[in-house]
Amino acid sequence: MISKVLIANRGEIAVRVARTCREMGLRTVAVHSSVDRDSAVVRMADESVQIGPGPAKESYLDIPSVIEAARIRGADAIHPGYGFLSENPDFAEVCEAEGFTFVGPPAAVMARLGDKASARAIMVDAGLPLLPGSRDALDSAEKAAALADEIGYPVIVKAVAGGGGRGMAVVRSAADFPRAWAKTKATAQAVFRDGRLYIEKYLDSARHVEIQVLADAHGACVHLGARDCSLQRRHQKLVEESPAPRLPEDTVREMGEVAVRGALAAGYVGAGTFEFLVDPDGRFYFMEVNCRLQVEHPVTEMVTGIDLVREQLRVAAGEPLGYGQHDIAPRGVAIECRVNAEDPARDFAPAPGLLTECALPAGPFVRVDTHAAPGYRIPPLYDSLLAKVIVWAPDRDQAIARMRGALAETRINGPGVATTASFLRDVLDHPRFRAAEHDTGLIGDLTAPAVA
Amino acid sequence: MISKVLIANRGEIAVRVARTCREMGLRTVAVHSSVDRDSAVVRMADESVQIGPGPAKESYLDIPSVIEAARIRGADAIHPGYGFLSENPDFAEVCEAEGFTFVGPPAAVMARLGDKASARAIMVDAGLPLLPGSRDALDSAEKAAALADEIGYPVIVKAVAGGGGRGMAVVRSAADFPRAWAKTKATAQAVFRDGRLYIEKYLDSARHVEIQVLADAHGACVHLGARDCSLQRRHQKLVEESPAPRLPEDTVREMGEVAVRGALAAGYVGAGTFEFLVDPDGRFYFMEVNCRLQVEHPVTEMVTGIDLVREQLRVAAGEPLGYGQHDIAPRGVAIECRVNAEDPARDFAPAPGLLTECALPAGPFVRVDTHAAPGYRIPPLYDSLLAKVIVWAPDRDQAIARMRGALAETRINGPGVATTASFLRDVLDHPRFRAAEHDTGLIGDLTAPAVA
Amino acid sequence: MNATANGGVAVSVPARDTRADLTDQTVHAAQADTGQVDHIGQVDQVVTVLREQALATYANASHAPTVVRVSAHDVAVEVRWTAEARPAEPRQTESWATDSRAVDSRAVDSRTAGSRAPESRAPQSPEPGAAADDTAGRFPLCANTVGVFYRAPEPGAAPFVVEGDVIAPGQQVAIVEAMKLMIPVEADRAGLVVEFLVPDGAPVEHGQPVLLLEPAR
Amino acid sequence: MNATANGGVAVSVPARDTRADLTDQTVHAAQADTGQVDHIGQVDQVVTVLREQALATYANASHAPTVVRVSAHDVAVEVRWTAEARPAEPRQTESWATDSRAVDSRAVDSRTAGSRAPESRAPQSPEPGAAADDTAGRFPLCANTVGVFYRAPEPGAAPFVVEGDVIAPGQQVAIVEAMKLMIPVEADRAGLVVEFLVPDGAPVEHGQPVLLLEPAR
Repeated sequence: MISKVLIANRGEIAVRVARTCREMGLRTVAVHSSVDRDSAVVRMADESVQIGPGPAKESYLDIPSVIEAARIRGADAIHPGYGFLSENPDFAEVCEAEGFTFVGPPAAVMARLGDKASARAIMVDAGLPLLPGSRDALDSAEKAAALADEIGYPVIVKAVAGGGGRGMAVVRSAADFPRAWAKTKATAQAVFRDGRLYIEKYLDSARHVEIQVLADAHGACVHLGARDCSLQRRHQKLVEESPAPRLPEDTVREMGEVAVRGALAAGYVGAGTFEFLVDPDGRFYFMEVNCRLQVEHPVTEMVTGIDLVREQLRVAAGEPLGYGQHDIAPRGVAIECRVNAEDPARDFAPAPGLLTECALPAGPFVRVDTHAAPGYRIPPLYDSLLAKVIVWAPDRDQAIARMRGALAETRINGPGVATTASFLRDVLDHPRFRAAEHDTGLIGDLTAPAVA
Repeated sequence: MISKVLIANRGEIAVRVARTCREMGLRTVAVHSSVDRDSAVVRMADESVQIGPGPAKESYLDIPSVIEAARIRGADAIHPGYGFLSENPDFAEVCEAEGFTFVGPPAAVMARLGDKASARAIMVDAGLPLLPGSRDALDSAEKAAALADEIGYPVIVKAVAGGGGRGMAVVRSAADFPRAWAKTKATAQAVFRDGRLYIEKYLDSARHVEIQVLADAHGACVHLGARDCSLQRRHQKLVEESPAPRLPEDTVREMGEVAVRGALAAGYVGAGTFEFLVDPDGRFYFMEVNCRLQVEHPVTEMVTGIDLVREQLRVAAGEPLGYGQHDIAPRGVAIECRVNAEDPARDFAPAPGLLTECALPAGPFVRVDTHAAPGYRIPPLYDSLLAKVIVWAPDRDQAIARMRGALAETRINGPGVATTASFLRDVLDHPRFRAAEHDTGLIGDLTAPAVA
Repeated sequence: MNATANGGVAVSVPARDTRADLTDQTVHAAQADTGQVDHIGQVDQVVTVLREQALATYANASHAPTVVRVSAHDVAVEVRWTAEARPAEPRQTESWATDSRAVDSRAVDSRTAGSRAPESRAPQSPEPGAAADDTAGRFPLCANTVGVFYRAPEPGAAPFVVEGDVIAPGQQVAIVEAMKLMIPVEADRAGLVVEFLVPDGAPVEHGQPVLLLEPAR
Repeated sequence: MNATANGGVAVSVPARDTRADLTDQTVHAAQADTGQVDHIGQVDQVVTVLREQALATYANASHAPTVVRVSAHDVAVEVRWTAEARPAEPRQTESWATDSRAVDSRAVDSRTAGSRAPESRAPQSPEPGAAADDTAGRFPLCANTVGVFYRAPEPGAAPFVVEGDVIAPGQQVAIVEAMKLMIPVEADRAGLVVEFLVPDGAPVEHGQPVLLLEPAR
């Protein structure tokens, strides 16, 4: 049983979690840095604790402060949101050790899935398709080049310890391979102090499609369909939608089935996301598991009618899911746009400041998840996500039209403040997005300087 | 074909209509009184025309000004919203005569259904159950008393020309009948200059349940399920929900079928509502047809996924519905609360003024239809509806919990301003509402001074 | 404005930004519902006093206020500043006077014009006797209904009035055709016709200035 | 205010609406419904008095008001300031200084205390050299972490410091236990211990004032 939930996060997701807790009759404890003391979740929560100064490292990422806050307020569960401590197995373990219910998968499962090598091993065993590649570190450039010849160019060379787009190189021909290998190894050694590399088949035109799964502690697991998150800028998702457009139903069903199989194989409990790359022929390849709620979870909620935070809390409390795959009946199309406090005119530089105006869209089938309001001062310390605008409609064209209208209603202004709202409208108008023929390269194409 | 729509209304419904027009790629013309010149719909619409001074009689109700505005702006259709000119057959007729598409049923149909006697005659012929009663005016007290004996007490004596709760009397015994008849006749004569009376069976404990229908100009008609609007205060609806709770599926299906039959019999085109009274045994009785969009249409939208304004416009443009009854699949439960600028502490007196604060709820499955925003000055001239808060959830308990949370987030303040938001929370908490055992008398019971 | 114009003392109508609800400098005088201040000259004097008081309040406040409102009897002056658009030098406030607005209204589109329209169906004009620039005392005559504006009783006929004419209160100066009805536009007070603000045959909305006048000398 | 102002000039501070997050303290004067001020010169005088009263009210308020409204009979002056646009360099800051907050914080719940906490992890104190009332110069010492506050190194031991002690910068005055770690609370500057603001064994949050000090004389 859970009766009081500490929300170990800030911003829109903290508000999002607090809303569902309130609806479920659970008491809430907001934790906040000194900078966030007047934030929306602090007003909304039943109690709040200031856990440190502005910098996240000394507040939202400071495990002892979060745990102690839970203790002094008598919380019995901790919801980590996304980011911050949400995928930190140490934090999950400390929660368990200190007697708090961690709203997420067991620490051991999170640790196994957080490690690329062990996650891949589990999923290969469970029969998930992976991109052709070495999977493990290769100990020589020669072996690597031979493997590259075998799987066919282009390939991508990746650092075992890499992440965030660093420590990787795309190689398009055997001639380029030795130099790319050496250079990536040097970078990996310098940046991550770990020179181990592996290689994978590289997809020139891939879509990022992910499957939402929900598993309880009693062996039940369902998937909630697919989300297409191909619209990215520098690996940051901007627009997400469900279902994945132009992806055959059979493919989605198959992806869902293997994701459920993988989740069960990993002993997963809670809400999780299986990320796949899908090539232009509709072949899909497992990439990784996100052991938390995703930023884009609302699109799944809007098409399935299922409140994912509610399910997370129920499952964390030990309740069985209580429904099976055949009970999940997605309807229509949902799209999410992330309105960030960034200035598209200045290469998406963060543009924080005081919101003198903050008019957000509303009306039929429009949802806004945000912590912003008129008078809110966006602090420069945290990520720039200001509001998520989500729309639902019976079909994709209507959803796009509705989103265009919703973004047109969005008026967020203040000294120094800029947002991506109008940029997002342009993206929605792009013929490739309209036709659902976009891939992860679209935004790069849009924002890259034109070359002859 | 429609390409430019004049919205002959104000407030939240004008904004609501403008949103759907925008999504459909239709241009919009807002008309407004001088008082409403800075209103939300004026900002949102492509064009606007000031049609008169503040008083509705000289602006929103002034047919020549509305028509002339449509003409000078080149609109080809006129959406009347609800209230104002929406159920005025003369207006519908002038629209038709002047070459504008009226978004509503044909003027002749509206006229027939607007007249109680002819509406009842049509519906009786179509097989709809009516409350036992005389239907037509009775020419003597003796005949009336004999009929009252026949149908059984209590009965209600009603003026043929009556309306708005005036010119009616409930009679509980034969002994009281002659006096009640005489008194009501006198009142009717004085107030309506028409002393004709009829009688009907009176239901002590009735629920107000209505069926939404949609009909195209090609003979297709579907219903979109039931709305329960029993929570009323002095015949003003406060809370509406769909589906109607604790009403057997068979009953709803039957009501839907007779409503469709009635709509087809009347030659109805567009979105319309069949109002019924339902007695505690689940027997239903046709009351009247509303020939327009209802204030509470969003609850039907939320459970069916169908945008009713879109369907109105499509049908008005001559398009076929394109789907049948079996395609309508309501899901979950939707509830609407009307947040009015009224002060429950002062007998719901209008409490207009400047909104210095206007924070409205948001988040998962929460919809707000409003024209209000911070800095908006509620004019004292029009009705007090400020915002409609609508929630959806898989079941009624969750929907109520969600609505409670949404109302708790609602902070509307300003000098002299009061709203019904917290009163509505109390209503939601009432055990009879929780148990769906309320009827149209609940609010009267809540707000009436306690008597021994 | 004459002695009968006790329905309201509009010092000015605020310019409307199409999006900013809360912003805009506003100099506003509450409408007098009852005729406590009878003579227009007296209203003028009272407003002058109140306005000076309002500006003195602003000037003497240690921090810039956002609203100053002073009133006497049923006459009030309220001055607002928005946080964004605070005047650097409050003494410039007198340049907010309304005189230039009637002139500007030729340039604004009908939507903006609508937003500046006075509240009453009766033709209205701004406060006379304000600043002393060359548009001093000019005032508009507004359409009282939506429709098509005509300067002459029928095609080819002579216009009701032309520029330079001096017109009397109640005199018809144009017509607005609405649903085939010819609704006369009549002067509410005497004046010299400076300029037509709307071309012949153009659509007009309620409250839209159609004619610019100045006091007949 | 002259003898005619017997209609009553009420200056009152209404209780804050529990829900109105945006409103601040309001100094408001009720309007007098009766009485008349007859001559314009008199209006001018009355408004002048009211204006001075309004500004004096503002200047003497212990916290910055957002609205000051004074009225007599049917004459009124109202001045508003917005919350966001607080002055950078207010003359009256001293009277709004935070000194009283440390004292008040005993009474407020942890939530409110949290919302007033200073920004840095280092112990902080408000601006020195503030107003000259009897809490002059007092300053709090704040907890630098979330946990349980203890005055002594272990149960039964003597407290680190007691009321009346003079402490030196860097001196340990208490501990906060967080996840079984004993984190010392140290003085950032010298002072005389006036009072403990948190009982022994009570939970504290980051930035919560735990000790009230005054300059050692």
